[in-house]
Amino acid sequence: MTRVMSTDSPDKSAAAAEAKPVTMAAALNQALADSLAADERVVVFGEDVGTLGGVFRVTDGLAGRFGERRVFDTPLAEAGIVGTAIGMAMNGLVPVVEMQFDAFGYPAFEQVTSHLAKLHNRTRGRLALPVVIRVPFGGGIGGVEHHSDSSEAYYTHTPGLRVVTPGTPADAYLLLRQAIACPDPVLFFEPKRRYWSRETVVLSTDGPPIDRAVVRRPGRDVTLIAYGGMVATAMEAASEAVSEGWDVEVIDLRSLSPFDEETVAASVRRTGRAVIVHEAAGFGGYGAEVAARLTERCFHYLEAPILRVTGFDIPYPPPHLERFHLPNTDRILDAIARLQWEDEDRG
Amino acid sequence: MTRVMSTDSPDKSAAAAEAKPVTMAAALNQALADSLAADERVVVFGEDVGTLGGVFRVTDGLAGRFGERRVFDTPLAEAGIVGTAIGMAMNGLVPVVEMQFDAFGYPAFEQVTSHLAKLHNRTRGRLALPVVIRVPFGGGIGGVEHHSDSSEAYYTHTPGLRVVTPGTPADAYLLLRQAIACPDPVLFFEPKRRYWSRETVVLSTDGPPIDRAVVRRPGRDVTLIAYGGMVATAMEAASEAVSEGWDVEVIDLRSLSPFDEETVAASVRRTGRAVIVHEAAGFGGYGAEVAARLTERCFHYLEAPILRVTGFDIPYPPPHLERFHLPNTDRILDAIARLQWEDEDRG
Amino acid sequence: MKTQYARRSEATAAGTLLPSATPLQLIDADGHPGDNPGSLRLPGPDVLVELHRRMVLGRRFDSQSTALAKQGRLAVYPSSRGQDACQVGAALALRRQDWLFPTYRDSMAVLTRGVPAEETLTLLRGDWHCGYDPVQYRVAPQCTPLATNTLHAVGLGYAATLKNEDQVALALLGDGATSEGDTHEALNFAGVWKAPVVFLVQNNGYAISVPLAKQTAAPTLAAKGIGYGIPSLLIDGNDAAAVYAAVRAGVSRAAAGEGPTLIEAITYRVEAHTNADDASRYRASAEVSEWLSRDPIARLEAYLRGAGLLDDASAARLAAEAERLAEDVRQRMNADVSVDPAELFEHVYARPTAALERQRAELLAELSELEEPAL
Amino acid sequence: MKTQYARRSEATAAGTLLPSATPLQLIDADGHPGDNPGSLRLPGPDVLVELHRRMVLGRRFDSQSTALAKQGRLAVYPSSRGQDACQVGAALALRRQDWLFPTYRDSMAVLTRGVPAEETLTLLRGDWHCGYDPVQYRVAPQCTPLATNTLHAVGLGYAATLKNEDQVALALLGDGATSEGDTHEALNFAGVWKAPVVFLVQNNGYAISVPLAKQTAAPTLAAKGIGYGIPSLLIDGNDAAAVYAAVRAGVSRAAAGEGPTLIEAITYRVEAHTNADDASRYRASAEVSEWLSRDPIARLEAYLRGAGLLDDASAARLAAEAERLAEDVRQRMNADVSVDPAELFEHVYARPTAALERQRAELLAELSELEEPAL
Ligand SMILES: Cc1ncc(C[n+]2csc(CCOP(=O)(O)OP(=O)(O)O)c2C)c(N)n1
Ligand SMILES: Cc1ncc(C[n+]2csc(CCOP(=O)(O)OP(=O)(O)O)c2C)c(N)n1
Ligand SMILES: [Mg+2]
Ligand SMILES: [Mg+2]
Repeated sequence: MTRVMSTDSPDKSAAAAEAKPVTMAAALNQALADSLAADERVVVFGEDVGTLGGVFRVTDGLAGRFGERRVFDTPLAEAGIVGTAIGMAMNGLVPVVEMQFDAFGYPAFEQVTSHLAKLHNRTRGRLALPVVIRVPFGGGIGGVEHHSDSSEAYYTHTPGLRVVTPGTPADAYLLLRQAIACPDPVLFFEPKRRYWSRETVVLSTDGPPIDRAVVRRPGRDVTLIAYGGMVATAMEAASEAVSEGWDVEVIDLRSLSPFDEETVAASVRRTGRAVIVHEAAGFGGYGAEVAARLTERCFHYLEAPILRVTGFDIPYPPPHLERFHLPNTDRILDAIARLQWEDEDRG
Repeated sequence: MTRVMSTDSPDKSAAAAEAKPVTMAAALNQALADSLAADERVVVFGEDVGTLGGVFRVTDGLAGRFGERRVFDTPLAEAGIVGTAIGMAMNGLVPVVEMQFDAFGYPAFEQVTSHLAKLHNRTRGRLALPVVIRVPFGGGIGGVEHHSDSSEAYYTHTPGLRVVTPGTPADAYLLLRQAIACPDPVLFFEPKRRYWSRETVVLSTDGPPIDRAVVRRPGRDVTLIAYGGMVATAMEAASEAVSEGWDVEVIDLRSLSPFDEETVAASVRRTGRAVIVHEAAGFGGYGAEVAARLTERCFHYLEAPILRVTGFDIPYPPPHLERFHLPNTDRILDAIARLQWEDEDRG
Repeated sequence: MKTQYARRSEATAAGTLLPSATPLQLIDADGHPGDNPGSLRLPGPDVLVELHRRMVLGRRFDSQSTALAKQGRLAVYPSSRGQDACQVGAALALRRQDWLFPTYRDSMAVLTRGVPAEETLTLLRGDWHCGYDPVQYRVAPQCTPLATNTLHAVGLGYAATLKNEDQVALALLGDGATSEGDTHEALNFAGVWKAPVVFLVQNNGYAISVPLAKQTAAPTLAAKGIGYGIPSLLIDGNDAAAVYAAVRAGVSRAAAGEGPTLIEAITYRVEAHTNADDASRYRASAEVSEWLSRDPIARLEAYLRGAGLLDDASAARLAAEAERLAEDVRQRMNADVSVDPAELFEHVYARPTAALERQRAELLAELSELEEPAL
Repeated sequence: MKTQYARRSEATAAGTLLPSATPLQLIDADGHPGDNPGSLRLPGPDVLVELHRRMVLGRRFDSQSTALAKQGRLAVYPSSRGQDACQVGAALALRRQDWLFPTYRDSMAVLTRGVPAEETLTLLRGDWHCGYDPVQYRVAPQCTPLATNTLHAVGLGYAATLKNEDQVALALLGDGATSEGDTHEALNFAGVWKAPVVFLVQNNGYAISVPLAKQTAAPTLAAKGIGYGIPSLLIDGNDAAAVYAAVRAGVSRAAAGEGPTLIEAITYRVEAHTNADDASRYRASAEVSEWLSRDPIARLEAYLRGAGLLDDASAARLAAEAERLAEDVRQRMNADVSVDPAELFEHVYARPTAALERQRAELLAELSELEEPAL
């Protein structure tokens, strides 16, 4: 099954359009609308995504615009949603489904790991599974228990899945278009706390490919690696670091699996120091892979061990305590400070 | 809820007993029997664990000996098994349940992550969840698809769970007794390929605590870190390494979560080199955490980056191809060889 | 021998496992005796008076909580207004030793079971995940992952059977939750084990925005019972007497070793899903008004007044009691929460691991550096 | 308005959604017309002859495979001997455009659907996970994780509806698999979506060692249908004519837009669960013998001979055909498998990632170093 971006012309005209302030939620909504318009195989379904437009309004208006056969509510059952999406993909559709909150994707875990991730492989490539699972993830919105998990590491450890997550509204649009156009199954993690953050941009499918990290801020002293909701936090920390005399490079991974080793390792070889940031618990988290891999590839370039700034190794805390749990700029700066600068001459 | 080993006397008499050759499956069976006998709160249930005695015969004879109220078959539903185990634990029992094969634990993923791991925390410690989930894991037995997964990393990344795995028959007995006596929920991974391996020992509850790693073979040049089915492979590799001039220390982690940093880091600080081995896919696997953590703690002692010998980043292959996938002594020796020995003087 | 045919004789009697065609009712919307009581028997006057009292208190608690959520004093509040009869009838029908397994929506039931208001609201205020001691009240933590609590109820109930203890578990769930696999597995395990469990489905017509017709094609949710060999009841969920009687009957069956019962109670959520929801997006206000006319409190009040069990004076005393409760809730929730960051590491395991102790120390050091008080 | 009451009128007619009390049968164990055909109609002579032929071939294929597994030429083989009527009746009832969703046990059905024997056995020999092209044969990969395939069938069927294509999905599952949450969700989605799906439960009395009585307390598994608004049939699963007719009826309903059908076929697994299983641990040999006397092939053969549709000559020709098939299977399976280690990295993603290409190169380098041929 070959699938190309069939949206060149609208996007080119868009490029001429004026930049407007857009929230990440609106950018995602636009990406879904444009994908539905561009490819009639695309269907969007899940809990409350139809009439209501999703609890975060990411699917707002789509059922009205594209009709109940393209965008629809399902019974309340996540394994059911992913399992039927797999069957639909076997029959030529491109399902884009939603898990209402990250932790509510767990009931679908078997369908994701045993089938979605494996069917292409099991059938020697004869079946393509172009399914996208949208997962609002992470904390910072004062959600009560089970509403703020970061489960990306479960999926990045599962061969056969792609795992991506945008850090900005523009990238939310681009990455979701790319995820829907991708022949592989994609876990698409949406950082809830950034749904309402705005960026003034022209949404476009021009940009780095789905599996590329991008340098969001160049710097010489240390590489700060982030993704999803932590990209903005990392950018802030980088700004604050200036006054401490550190010139921080910030990398937005975008694609967690596959990992863009080339881009990230090149940066770390240049800076000799790196810090990875994520909200999920540190132990066995995604940052472990990044640290282990980069250490292996860049060992002799490293001035200090690669450090991780992550959530604690605890269940996600209740709203009144989450601020103690979440990585913030202070913790990032503190980690940077611990990167053994003593012998360094940094101008 | 305080729970002590209430088996001192039988074990002490056992210590006087003669060592006999015992398979890991038999050792596990004995551990279940002794736990059932020692603590009337213990119940054993799952698919085919009663009348049949389990597809690997680990529960053989227990239903007959302890009766249908202590050891019983359930309907075929893994979320049901774990979910009801949670309810039983809330009511004072100590359930020991079986997931028939590793991949068939996935349907229970939500119950494990959202409840089993969290209920103690959610209730401020008022509920204890002394549930043990036995999971036959790993490959090497020629199983067709879905029968050879290694899913430990999903659970080690989940705070609130303990994850342990034995490498020898004696430790299978000890660790399972400890897991059942432990007030925390424990994922107990049983390396299928070692079910029939024998050791001549007296089974006993004397030994290192549940959360301690052990040095299975002391050595000076490099630390080889393994667990479960790979412990025997690591021991073999260590023997073979002698002829190459390497004195290899082998650590059997036993407890994957919590990780016994003290024991392992002490070894790595001594040797300056380390290799981690596991069957699971490397990317985001448990070895990533071990490598990242040890690098952070032992950075200035390291002569080379910590290397990982793991399964490839692919779905577990079919029987005729698994030998290409599984870590073996050659790959371990090859990794050791890549630990930048050039400048070293090793006697 | 013919294993699969073993129950075929019962199959002919399958009809006995089906619910009635229309909901059973003891007191109708006008406060008169319902004309379809089925096997249910009207509870005694004391119980009826107490059902009414607890509904009035519960309703006031609920409206106060809704207000507090709007004011930002609670992180979120899922109201059970309109479902008062289910909440109160179910909780009161339990005996001391029985367990309640509530969802996020069932705060009124938790309160009625005896959990203090402040502890009931801990979760929704956001200080901790569960504010009460489940064992003390025999109330499981309010459950958010849908349907998962049904399995816990079955396990807890079956544990009682295994221990030869007389204890029944009541699992609350919504119409939406019946679609989850866990509900199926719970009903199935309960049926096979003859576990002492009562399943009460509060069918309030919606799962957030999704109406029942998109949730199931079954004639009734109660009709699912036969698929598990579980007898079922379809009842009017706005009739507190019917809810009480049905749950009581289920508890009695269970206690007598006759196994589980499935009850579907037809009711309605009058408020939006939570304070964060905009219900006008998916339902007409006329529908809400219609349901308001079937108010569970009004009908029981009418009945009690007709039977001489309530008068203006006792109604006024009750109203005053409700106001005192509301005032107490307001005061407690308006007080600033004191949380202890060190507690984050406390209950992950029975004893904190070395790693968690290190993390706690790091956090505390960080906080003292920031010269920010730890509370 | 009263959303929840919408289907109450149907509830009175609920009886129509229940299966018959005893299994429908077109041809009885002695080869005579069954006395409880219900709504099923006997297929024409051509179909009956073909059902018989395919069962004879299927049975031979199955016994050959069992032998090969014992000889270690297959990694494992789960026999469907005894369930031949279900396997063949179901597969033949499908139209060209329809899809079959088999489990690990349904190799006979896969073969009958037209997949070459060698491709059918790829999974069980252990060369690859699925040896055939699912799209070419419209046969999903044989599914091991129980019940998961039911959801795929519903999705595939509903996709056909969405695309306005006439295509029906047949999901095969066992009695044990009905306990899994996925089965529930599949039946529910199918009911709500009126998806063109037929669910055929082969109730062979056991899930490995666990007998039906420990699996469910339902009067019949077919009785689950009403809980999803799905009409159901209880049939004699050793009667190939009944299986064919029932599945055909389900396919016709689905194709006509009337939605899903649930069929429970009562049958028996004559062999152990797989070659690795010891069935004597959990069932009496008398039980097996009794079921052998209800052999699906013998009864259809008796019927055909009675009807003049089969004679010694045609039976002998068929036996010879079956032997040729067995011989072919033997030869192919006794040939040594050639596998390509490089393929490990081939189909993980549409195109191998850089990391996978590196891993492939490493493996190939390692193999060439070992001077071990790559095959
Ligand atoms: C497993 C899971 N999936 C999704 C959600 C998100 N969610 C919360 S409430 C709700 C609707 C529940 O409907 P119902 O069961 O009818 O209960 P009600 O809210 O009407 O009381 C959904 C989808 C959840 N809490 N758990
Ligand atoms: C999700 C899952 N759990 C457990 C298993 C292990 N297992 C394989 S077959 C089987 C029994 C299946 O019984 P049934 O559904 O009746 O089918 P049958 O084997 O009788 O055809 C079990 C428990 C599995 N394959 N998948
Ligand atoms: Mg509801
Ligand atoms: Mg079976």
